[in-house]
Amino acid sequence: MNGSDAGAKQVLEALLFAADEPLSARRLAALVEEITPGEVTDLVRELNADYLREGRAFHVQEIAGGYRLVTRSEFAGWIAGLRAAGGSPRLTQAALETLSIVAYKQPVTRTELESIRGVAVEGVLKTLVDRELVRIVGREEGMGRPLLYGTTDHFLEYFGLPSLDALPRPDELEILFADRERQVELALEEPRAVADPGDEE
Amino acid sequence: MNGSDAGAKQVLEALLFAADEPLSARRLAALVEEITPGEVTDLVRELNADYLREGRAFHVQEIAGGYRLVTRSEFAGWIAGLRAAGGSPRLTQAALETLSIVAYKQPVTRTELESIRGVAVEGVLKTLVDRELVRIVGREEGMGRPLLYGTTDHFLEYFGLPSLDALPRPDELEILFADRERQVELALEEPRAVADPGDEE
Amino acid sequence: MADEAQPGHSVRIETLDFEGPLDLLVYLVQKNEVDIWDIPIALITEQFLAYLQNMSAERLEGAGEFLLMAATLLRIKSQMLLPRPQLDEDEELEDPRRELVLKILEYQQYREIAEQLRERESAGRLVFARGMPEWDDALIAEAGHAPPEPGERVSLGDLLRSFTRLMEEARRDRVHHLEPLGVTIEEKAEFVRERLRREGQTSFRDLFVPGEPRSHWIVTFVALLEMVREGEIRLRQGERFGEIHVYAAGSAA
Repeated sequence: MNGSDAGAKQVLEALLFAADEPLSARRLAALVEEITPGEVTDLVRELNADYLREGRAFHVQEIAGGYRLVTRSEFAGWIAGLRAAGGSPRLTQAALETLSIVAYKQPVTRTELESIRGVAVEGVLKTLVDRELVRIVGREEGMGRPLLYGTTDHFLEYFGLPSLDALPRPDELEILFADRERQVELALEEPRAVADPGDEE
Repeated sequence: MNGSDAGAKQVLEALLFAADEPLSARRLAALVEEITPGEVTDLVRELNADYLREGRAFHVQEIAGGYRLVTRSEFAGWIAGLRAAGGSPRLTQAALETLSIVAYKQPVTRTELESIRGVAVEGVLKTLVDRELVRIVGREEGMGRPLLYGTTDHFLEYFGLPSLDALPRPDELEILFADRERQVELALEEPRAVADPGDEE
Repeated sequence: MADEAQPGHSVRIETLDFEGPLDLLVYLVQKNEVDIWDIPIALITEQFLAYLQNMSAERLEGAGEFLLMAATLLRIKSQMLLPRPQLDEDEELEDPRRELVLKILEYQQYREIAEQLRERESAGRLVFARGMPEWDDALIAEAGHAPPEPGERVSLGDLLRSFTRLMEEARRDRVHHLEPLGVTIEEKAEFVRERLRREGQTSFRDLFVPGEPRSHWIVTFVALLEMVREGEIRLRQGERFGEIHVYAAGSAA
């Protein structure tokens, strides 16, 4: 590594340290200047190797399409003492179930959510929008043009996911579906017409 | 340095990293447990020596009231870039309220905005126009021909909306954001399905 | 309604809380260790109804969904009892339980995902990102850059909430000046009783007098909920979101 590389790595570290949201490799590359997103990824890897070797209490986490610095989980107990007020409350079972459906079926309408869960979801949906885990992504074509909902970047952050592709899959059930009822799998993946925002103006 | 010291130093680092205010040696000692404020001061000195040797982009700063982790001043330029270019967007409460009325009532005059908010909005309106969230869309017919305001394309980007059309209608807003009393009212308009199982037996 | 649990196959479930009728069905299927593709519908229906009978009054709010499912179960049960028609060789008989089973499976799948999200939520609570390092502003200013504008970070949710609140304030002001409440739940209950005495039955919608203040509608609605809970009236609906009819509990519907 030459001196100029070391400089870029330091700038990268300073940016990650000062940011209050995950930063994508592309954005970091633009901010550091004269390095590529690929080089950012390499430098982040080097940083994490440094932190591990030096026994730092934090590391770079890949999350929501970007990178951010977080403490290692073994220090949670001490930090909890520091932040006595506690963060946001845990989500309820109803909220988690609704969120799971939004995550997999997005864009999805309230009616679809209610038909799968078998209960009204308006209160839960309000909580999820309030907590910025779910957002309005458009309207469905056709009758009544109901609002369509999808997940946010904060959803990925909240659950520590690098991207939507990293969502957990319920393996056992998938096998069950594949064996017995292929139709259900198809119904789960049915594509949807989304209003093209370009047309509306 | 023995193993137990290394542990305390790491905990100290985790606490300084996660804190959003300076922490005094006394408070840090209480949080780490089983070390004295004097030992905290020693460990902080060790941490700073580590950071210097390893070329970290940050260090522990001692200010009135305690210690905090900050980036080294030579990185201030890059961090300013982080804040400026697409950093977290910020709006005051007054701007937000005015913007929400413009969004729903557009095209709207300044007088209408003031009658809804009950305060002068001239300054706020100027900020919103400066930030390209609101623009002048024309003049009203009739007396005085006052200017009419509406939202911009940047407004849509800012709030992640595919189009103006995706802004929830007032009836949909009630579902998402009404308080409890209003939800009872809504239930009136869209009665829940209630069936009587007794009949079918 | 009997307070005692149903005898026979009944499982003691009255102390548990369920997210909805599907949640309850998943529980019953697992508890009884039955094959999801060959659900003993009579047994499950019986246990489902037993749960409904023990459901506390406070949960009446969500009871509609449970009642709807109970009706579905009873319909499937009666279809299962029908003699099977003769079929041509290439025709297949649709199992009356099939649609329900697919619904249960789909719901179960999302519940499984919810559980995994719960684990991730817990793991996420163990790591801490850095808070907004406001002290960097001085450094940034030193480096010749303007510090960022102060204020709240806003989202679409903030914008929508802001508008809703403003509109509610405007509405509340009007209500307070022009419309004192002036009606009690008991008065509205008597109004419903009177209507039923006169006409035998009535449509739900007709009980809300057009032009009446919204606040009166709320009182009517609460009165109806009370009357359903007391077993004084029954509500019936032909189809989902269809017209709801109100009957006196004693009348032949």
